[in-house]
Amino acid sequence: MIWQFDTLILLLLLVAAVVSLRLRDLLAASVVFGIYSFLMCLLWAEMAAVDVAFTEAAVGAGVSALFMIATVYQTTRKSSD
Amino acid sequence: MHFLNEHIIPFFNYWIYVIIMMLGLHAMIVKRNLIKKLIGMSIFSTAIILFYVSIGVNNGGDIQGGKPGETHGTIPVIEHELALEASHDPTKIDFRRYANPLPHVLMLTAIVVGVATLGVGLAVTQRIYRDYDSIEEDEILAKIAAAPSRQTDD
Amino acid sequence: MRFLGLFAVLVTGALLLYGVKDFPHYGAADSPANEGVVPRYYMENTMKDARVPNAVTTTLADYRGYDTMFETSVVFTAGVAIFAILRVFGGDRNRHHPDSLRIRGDQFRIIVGTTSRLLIAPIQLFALYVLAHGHHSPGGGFQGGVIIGASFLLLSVARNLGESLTRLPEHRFFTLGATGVLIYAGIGLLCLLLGHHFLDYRALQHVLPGVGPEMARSHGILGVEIGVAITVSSIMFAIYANLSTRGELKKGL
Amino acid sequence: MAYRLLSFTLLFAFWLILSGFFDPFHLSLGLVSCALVTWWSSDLMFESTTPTKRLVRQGWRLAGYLCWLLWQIVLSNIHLFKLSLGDLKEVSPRVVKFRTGLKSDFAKFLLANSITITPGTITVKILGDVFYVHAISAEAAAGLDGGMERRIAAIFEDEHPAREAEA
Repeated sequence: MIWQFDTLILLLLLVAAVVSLRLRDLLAASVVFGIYSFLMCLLWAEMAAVDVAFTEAAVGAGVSALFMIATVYQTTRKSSD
Repeated sequence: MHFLNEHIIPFFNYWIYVIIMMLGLHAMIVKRNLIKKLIGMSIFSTAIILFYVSIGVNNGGDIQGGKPGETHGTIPVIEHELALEASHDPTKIDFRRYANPLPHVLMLTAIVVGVATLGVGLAVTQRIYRDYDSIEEDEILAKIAAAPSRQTDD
Repeated sequence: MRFLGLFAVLVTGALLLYGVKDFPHYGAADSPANEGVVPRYYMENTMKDARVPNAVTTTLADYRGYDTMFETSVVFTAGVAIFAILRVFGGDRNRHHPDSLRIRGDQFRIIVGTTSRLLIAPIQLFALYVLAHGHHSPGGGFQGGVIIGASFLLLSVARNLGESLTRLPEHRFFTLGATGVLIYAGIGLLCLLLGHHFLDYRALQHVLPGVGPEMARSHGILGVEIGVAITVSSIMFAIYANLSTRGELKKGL
Repeated sequence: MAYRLLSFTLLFAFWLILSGFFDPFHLSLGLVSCALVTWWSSDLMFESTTPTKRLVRQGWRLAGYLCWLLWQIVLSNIHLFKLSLGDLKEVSPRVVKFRTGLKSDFAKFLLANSITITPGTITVKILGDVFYVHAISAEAAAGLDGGMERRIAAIFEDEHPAREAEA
């Protein structure tokens, strides 16, 4: 375990989660959520869970962010909180 | 300081997982926007998946000749040279050199099911927007209160 | 409500953090989860039982085949649920887009469109590679299926939804989704008919010529993963197609 | 048919590079996979209807062009390196607008990506025949004098460069 690397990614993960929940622009929130998923994928690769990291890279960072963007496009972009 | 050394620093990872999970749960309960609630749900579920995967991490203990925490269990794929021998003699494999494959399997399927669940949630959101023209919880509740008959039509 | 929610979250978090102090240290090799007999068996016997070096694949499709079978049907059910919730036939009554998101002109068609057009085939081949080499390297049915689905998603984002719908039409979504689950369950049932337990792929040595029980398990795993990939890829595209058009399947993003 | 064969061959080469297993089982899996991908999306790889012979000739010239492009990238890297170490007054970002004579989408795509991959210049957008290119300095902008376009036009026989700088 490279704990410095681990800690850095964990802190960035916290920042990404907070930013994605605080943003009032839902499109930006979806994109930041994609960043959050990508950081998660890095963390799993670092934990030797390569299969999980691979799945998350395909699903979390790619597909689920796209699903959210599609929904934001079809509904509204503004959020009250 | 003693408390910090004893209870927080060794469990630093777990503290962050719990904090991320709390963020997600808080968003699910408090946020009024439905898409924000779904982002909260995804953050909540990935925090739990992260916790599970971290349980499978294996530092190898003393086996590789280093102190715990200095070495790293490798990915759960058996090396090519070892594989042929291991197909006849399973004891050739030292299972502590590898990360635990079981949490990986369970969480791998959980991720794919999670995105399917997220899709269903987003579909419900779009359906609500089609009927009520809003994805804010309080506005929807106000509209339902103003016109009770809307619940039954369509 | 806000205060109550915060209070509930803080109480839950405090309880969990209180429980954290009893956990094994991060990465401890002698933690109950890593010391147990189950990971040991999976790791040591994956080569002997199925000739698959990747223990995750063996565990996913063989040792814990039931789990994966029902996860696949959960994905299929999610696709059906989205169809039931969102799909409309004929136009939507009050359709309007927020102006801030409307894409004007097609100045990105040449660069983005051409690049993704050239990339689709390699992406799909990579997905099939991931699927076929799940035994030896990270990968397998879920990853391969999601990447095939993502290649259709890329085509519908970069060009338009209609183009990918001509390649994978709507009436195929659920045919393919059900086919994948049926391949999985069918292989299990075949084992049952050949006199073994459900999903005990050793039975396949009676139908596959010239393979021993170990290779029969290996091929059984591959067959099951193909089923998973078919379901996951078609349902991913079905979900996107419904979400991006609000159930109309007409214009897309 | 010839297109399908060509894309099948390319895909199978890609498979061999990825796979690294050359036993009959994995090779047959590769054949099946390449056949499937060819069936699904080979029409996306080659959209035009150029005769195959000409296509091979174009591919050959394209390889030559890519070598030239690599050399250009080295040159502009050196330029950018000097720029970043030298006087900052020489950095003068600007958007250059020019009209291209290239007709097909693929040629325009090649030109746009060649401009982007060369350090110092980025294709911002293409509107019809008009390219909007962001350049970091006067020299980088001067590099967009049409040499690249002429070479691309030379790859494809039915293309003609014609340009008039506008601003």
